[in-house]
Amino acid sequence: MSTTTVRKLTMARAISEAIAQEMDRDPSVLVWGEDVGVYGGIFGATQGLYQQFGHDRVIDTPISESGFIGAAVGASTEGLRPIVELMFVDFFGVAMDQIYNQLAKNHYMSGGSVSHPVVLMTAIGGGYSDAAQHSQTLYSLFAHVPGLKVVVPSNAYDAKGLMVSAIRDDNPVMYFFHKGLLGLGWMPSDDWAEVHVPEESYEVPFGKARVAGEGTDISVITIGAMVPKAARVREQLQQEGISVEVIDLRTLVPLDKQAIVDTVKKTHRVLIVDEDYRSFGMSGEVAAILAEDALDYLEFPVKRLAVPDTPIPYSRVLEQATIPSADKIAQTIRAMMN
Amino acid sequence: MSTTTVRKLTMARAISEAIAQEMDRDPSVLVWGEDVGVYGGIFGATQGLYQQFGHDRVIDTPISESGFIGAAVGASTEGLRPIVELMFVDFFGVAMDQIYNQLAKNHYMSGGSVSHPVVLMTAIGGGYSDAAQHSQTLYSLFAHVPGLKVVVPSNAYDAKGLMVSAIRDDNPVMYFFHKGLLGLGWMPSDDWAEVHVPEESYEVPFGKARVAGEGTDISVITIGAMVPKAARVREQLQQEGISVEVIDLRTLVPLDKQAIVDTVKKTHRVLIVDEDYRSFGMSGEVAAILAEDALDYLEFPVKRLAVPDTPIPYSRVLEQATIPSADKIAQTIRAMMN
Amino acid sequence: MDSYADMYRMMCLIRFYENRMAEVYAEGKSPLFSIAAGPVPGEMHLAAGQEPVAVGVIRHLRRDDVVTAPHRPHHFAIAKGIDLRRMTAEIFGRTAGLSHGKGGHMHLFDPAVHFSCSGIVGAGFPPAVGAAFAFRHQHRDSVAVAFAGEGAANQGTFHESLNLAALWKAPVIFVIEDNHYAISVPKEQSTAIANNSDRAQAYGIPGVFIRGNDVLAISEAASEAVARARAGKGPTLLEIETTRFYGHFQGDAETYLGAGEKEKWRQSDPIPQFRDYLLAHHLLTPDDDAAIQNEVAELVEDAIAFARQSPEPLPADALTDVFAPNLGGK
Amino acid sequence: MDSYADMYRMMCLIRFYENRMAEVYAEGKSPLFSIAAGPVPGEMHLAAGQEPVAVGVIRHLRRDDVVTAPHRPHHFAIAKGIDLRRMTAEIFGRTAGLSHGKGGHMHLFDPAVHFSCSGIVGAGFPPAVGAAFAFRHQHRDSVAVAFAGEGAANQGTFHESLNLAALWKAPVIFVIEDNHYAISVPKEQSTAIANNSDRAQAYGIPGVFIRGNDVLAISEAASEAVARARAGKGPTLLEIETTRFYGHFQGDAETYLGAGEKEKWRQSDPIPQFRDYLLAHHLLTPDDDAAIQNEVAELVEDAIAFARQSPEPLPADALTDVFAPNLGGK
Ligand SMILES: Cc1ncc(C[n+]2csc(CCOP(=O)(O)OP(=O)(O)O)c2C)c(N)n1
Ligand SMILES: Cc1ncc(C[n+]2csc(CCOP(=O)(O)OP(=O)(O)O)c2C)c(N)n1
Ligand SMILES: [Mg+2]
Ligand SMILES: [Mg+2]
Repeated sequence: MSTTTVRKLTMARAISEAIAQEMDRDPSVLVWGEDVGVYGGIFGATQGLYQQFGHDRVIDTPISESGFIGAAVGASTEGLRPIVELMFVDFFGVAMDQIYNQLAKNHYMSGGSVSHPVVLMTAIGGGYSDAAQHSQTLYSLFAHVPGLKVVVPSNAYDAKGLMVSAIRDDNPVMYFFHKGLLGLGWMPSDDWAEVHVPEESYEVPFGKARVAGEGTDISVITIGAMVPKAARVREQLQQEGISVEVIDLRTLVPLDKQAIVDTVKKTHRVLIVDEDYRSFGMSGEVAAILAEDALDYLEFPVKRLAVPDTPIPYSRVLEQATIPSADKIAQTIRAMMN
Repeated sequence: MSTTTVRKLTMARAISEAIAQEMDRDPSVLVWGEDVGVYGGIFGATQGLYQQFGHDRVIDTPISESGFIGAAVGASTEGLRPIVELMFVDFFGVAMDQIYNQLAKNHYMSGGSVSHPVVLMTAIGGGYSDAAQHSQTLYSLFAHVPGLKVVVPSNAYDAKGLMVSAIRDDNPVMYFFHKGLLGLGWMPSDDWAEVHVPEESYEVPFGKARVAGEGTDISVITIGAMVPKAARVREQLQQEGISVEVIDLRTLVPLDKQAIVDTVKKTHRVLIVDEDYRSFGMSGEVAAILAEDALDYLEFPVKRLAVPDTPIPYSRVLEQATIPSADKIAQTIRAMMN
Repeated sequence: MDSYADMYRMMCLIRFYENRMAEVYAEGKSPLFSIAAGPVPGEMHLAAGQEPVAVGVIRHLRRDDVVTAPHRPHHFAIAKGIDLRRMTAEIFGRTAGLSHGKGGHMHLFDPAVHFSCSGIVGAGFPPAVGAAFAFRHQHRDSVAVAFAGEGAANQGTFHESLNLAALWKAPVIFVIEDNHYAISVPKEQSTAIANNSDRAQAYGIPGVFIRGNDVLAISEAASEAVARARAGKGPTLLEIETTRFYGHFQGDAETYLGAGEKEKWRQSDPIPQFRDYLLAHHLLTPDDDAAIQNEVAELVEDAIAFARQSPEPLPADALTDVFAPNLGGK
Repeated sequence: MDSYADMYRMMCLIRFYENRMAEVYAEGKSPLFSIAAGPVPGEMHLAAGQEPVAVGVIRHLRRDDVVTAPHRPHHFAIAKGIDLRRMTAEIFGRTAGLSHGKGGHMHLFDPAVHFSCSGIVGAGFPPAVGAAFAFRHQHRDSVAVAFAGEGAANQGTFHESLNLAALWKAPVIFVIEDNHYAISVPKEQSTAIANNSDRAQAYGIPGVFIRGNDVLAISEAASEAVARARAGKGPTLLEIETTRFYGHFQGDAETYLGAGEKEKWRQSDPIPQFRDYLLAHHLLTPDDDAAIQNEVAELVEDAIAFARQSPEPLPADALTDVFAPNLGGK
């Protein structure tokens, strides 16, 4: 077994490996979506699966998201465990009813008699000029409505373990992979996301945040692609004598409130960094938890760095002005330390 | 003119009167949606309009929400100012792409060259056992995505003035009317929402919260149907010597941050009451603003009273356990005052 | 396959149930009607008059076949063999209900008979296709039936689901109940062509329109469609003309109806028509009929009594069942 | 109505534009291809090979007629008479762009010629119906055309929009570009029937399939459809067979294509075919052709030069244009 040797994987490979291992383990696991077959998924999340498992278990669909996401509702009640890909999260609007009114609520509305073990995986994030309809994160919307677990990995190790947990979970799980973490080659990718990934299958539990870097002066609470950015800033600011703790929430539902409270008890200062829109979303929820459960430990006003409630513009200059950058994170922290 | 005489209207009548007066004033204003014609709207928001303006301007549509909401995108670029009814906000999932990716973003994506003067009005709220797919509020979802103004009246006076402002606004406005405020007769309704409404047309500006009741001990920040509930609790607690200030936000986008900060400066204690789901929504955003901009004035942890992240259950007992009640508001305030 | 007399019995059971529901729903709602009052609050969509659709189609189904139903679900649920006591307790919002009071009349789920419904128009099409896909994938010969009103046939999910089903040769039957209205909107104002069944051509599948609310004609068309699906030959689209005896929901003043329209429907009541046919053909005696009337009355009263005596849920129950415990999965 | 030579000229302009865009897009992306690099980052969907669809249809449109286009919009935009300089500057993300750099290649808006597009598949159908409804309501004889790929015809908006348009007798033409693929998925795997034009029967409107990527056949069918719409006779559905000369987007390895498929398409290039036809019929001389090639090259190079010299936006510009100022409305 190669668990001892260090095997680095891109996040895309980690995801497809997790799916392949679960499909091997459990014949009821299937994959469908647009271009998930021969093409291997536009972002490689299903690379090789079609070749390994064939068209009976890896199925290209028409561009009918309500149809094929809704199909997972009925298929899962009849014994399948579908993994469905929504190519970009930006497209959720054509299928949201099946996602939030059926898939998410049937367990509750049935008093627990119906379950939907379904993984809905989707690509998020900007940074490559794909403009307003192909660059969003939007996970806050799915975290707001009840009945969906919300998973946002920041690196290949978590990506594999969280995908295994998602597939084995008996609930609908929204699995958001950030395009800028996948290591695709044709798309800029943060190489900090490419880490050691054990070959054998393992689970990363939901609802357990990760301390991505310890610190004592200030906490950066974040998720997804902002985690490696914050971790870089942490190293940079160490030179300047600022000790930053970075918290990777990993999942928004369930949310690790204890980790949020614990870190502020330690640092008394919090910056929330989010690639989603600023208002009425993730950054607000984390700040609210601080104001409710950790007010006495907050020695300084909470700050939020997120997309400033504008659509994501196309131009490189403009896009960089909307999506939080390492520089902006560093500047904000410096300002908060004075 | 009858402006001096006190004329009380139900909120449903106030809304249909506002629409009728604007349709009179501006021939480019039309109404379409399901059952808005002969039926007058399931919740009476278009009562009498079909009789007054005819089927050319008040149009019953098929059950094709993406189609007829998307039609407002194209119609508004060609000179119409449509008011479109989405019968229940709960149905947004079948049409969200046209709402948030097209209607909301075209102005930005076109660099300001295209505008969509469209009002999308929809019914929200529970309290009458309509269960998980017909009782939600969900305004936080629309406040999270950029490009939509979000309006939630709490009484007939505001309902008329905010509707007039919405129709005259050159942007897409989501107008949420709460079923429990409309004064429908066949549905329980809070009679505090039935107030004096001037006959002549007037605007209530967006982004200006209203102090629904002054107080010095604690602030309740809320919106929509929770406003009259909080106002009742305020009177009740006055007897007990607790002075409650009630803030009616009126609109979530734009949001009156100043009013939020001003009230906490005065009372130093805040309870946020919301009929939407608790997490990642309105209550979180308001708490975040307090933690960012008013931390020093917060002498006690912020508290939130909202739907506890469960779907709305059918049974009366269960529904009452999920939707914030006057009793729960009062109890929470009492607990916060000790 | 049940006999004609059984079909008649089932139609009577549904009718009696719906009529009693109308009465039960009215309890506590007079003199002033309030949707929130009484032992059964909320919306109430009754299917009296539409019994032939449910009975004519579902008699060809097995327990393991799937049915997805819309907001007007009672006739389908009863014909599919749902637990009548627990269904009724659910409509009363009690702990003995199928969902312990969490679902209500638009959200009836009985996995034992593979029945579910949804309050969102058109939402039942994709899940039915998914269930049918699962059957094909698992080499089971079960089928799925998606029922919906004619108003639902203009929802995007109709199109996406029929295309997917045809592509996948999924064993699914789409049944459109044409009761002429979607709330207040008549079919001519919502649908660009006369018969939704003609839309089958857009997917290369058979489409059949069945006139006259005639349970035997419906049964014949359904038998072919179900056989086709079981044989792996793919989906069928049926549209069935029927009549809505009550309003869209209870409390609907129906001011939008044409003069005499309702009376015309009521006059061509499918149940006496079918009874007369059975009597004429000696497939039923007046005594059988009397016995059936007594039996269905007992069943319905028993279910209502069961519901009434079941305890109300506790407030704390509202917080459970948001997520399933991970027992099997892991 | 422009002449055949003008149509040829327009097809050459589009082709030259797309070929140059392929080169411009490649700038800064070698030796290693990166979607984010170079003067034109992001996705790039080119329409070379599909010129006949845009030219054959849009030649029948006026400036005040509406066109909604999909993610592959250049040929439609150019044929509709969009400002080529500002369109190109937009694709370069510059301040002189139609959207000052906020939109990009999938979000081209030019109200002066009533052109818009969207990156969401199927999203252009409802807005076209809405524009056509407005024209009818205002008693204007303008029409709207919604263009989309064959993959978009399986999206729910297709169904809802065609039904609405037929009901409303809206002056709108739905044009499906069948280039055989939706990214990697061939039409046979996405569409239950051979021709989407047959789906017109589901709405009681005319449907025509045009084979062979032949601009004159397309123009003939379109002329009838546009005349019909202008005369208030309602919508038409056209499906036009065409060919995609580049990948789905630039950088697409196209491993999913059948052997020789691409070559076959390239060999039946509609532009030389049309040129030969025009030469044979003396509707064009070799000198005309040479002049046209020079002219379109100049236009495209001028637009690219204009774009290159236009300044980049300032970071602060990202915060403007979320909401329109309320000048007119109030
Ligand atoms: C997506 C969606 N839009 C609108 C509604 C509101 N609504 C509930 S039933 C109904 C009419 C349905 O008509 P039809 O499909 O013919 O069924 P019927 O009521 O006639 O049985 C409408 C518009 C809904 N529940 N879901
Ligand atoms: C609703 C939605 N689903 C998926 C996509 C991703 N996507 C972009 S283009 C495309 C293929 C479109 O194929 P077709 O309609 O045939 O147009 P073509 O690219 O062939 O011109 C897909 C799946 C999208 N943009 N929107
Ligand atoms: Mg109907
Ligand atoms: Mg195509």
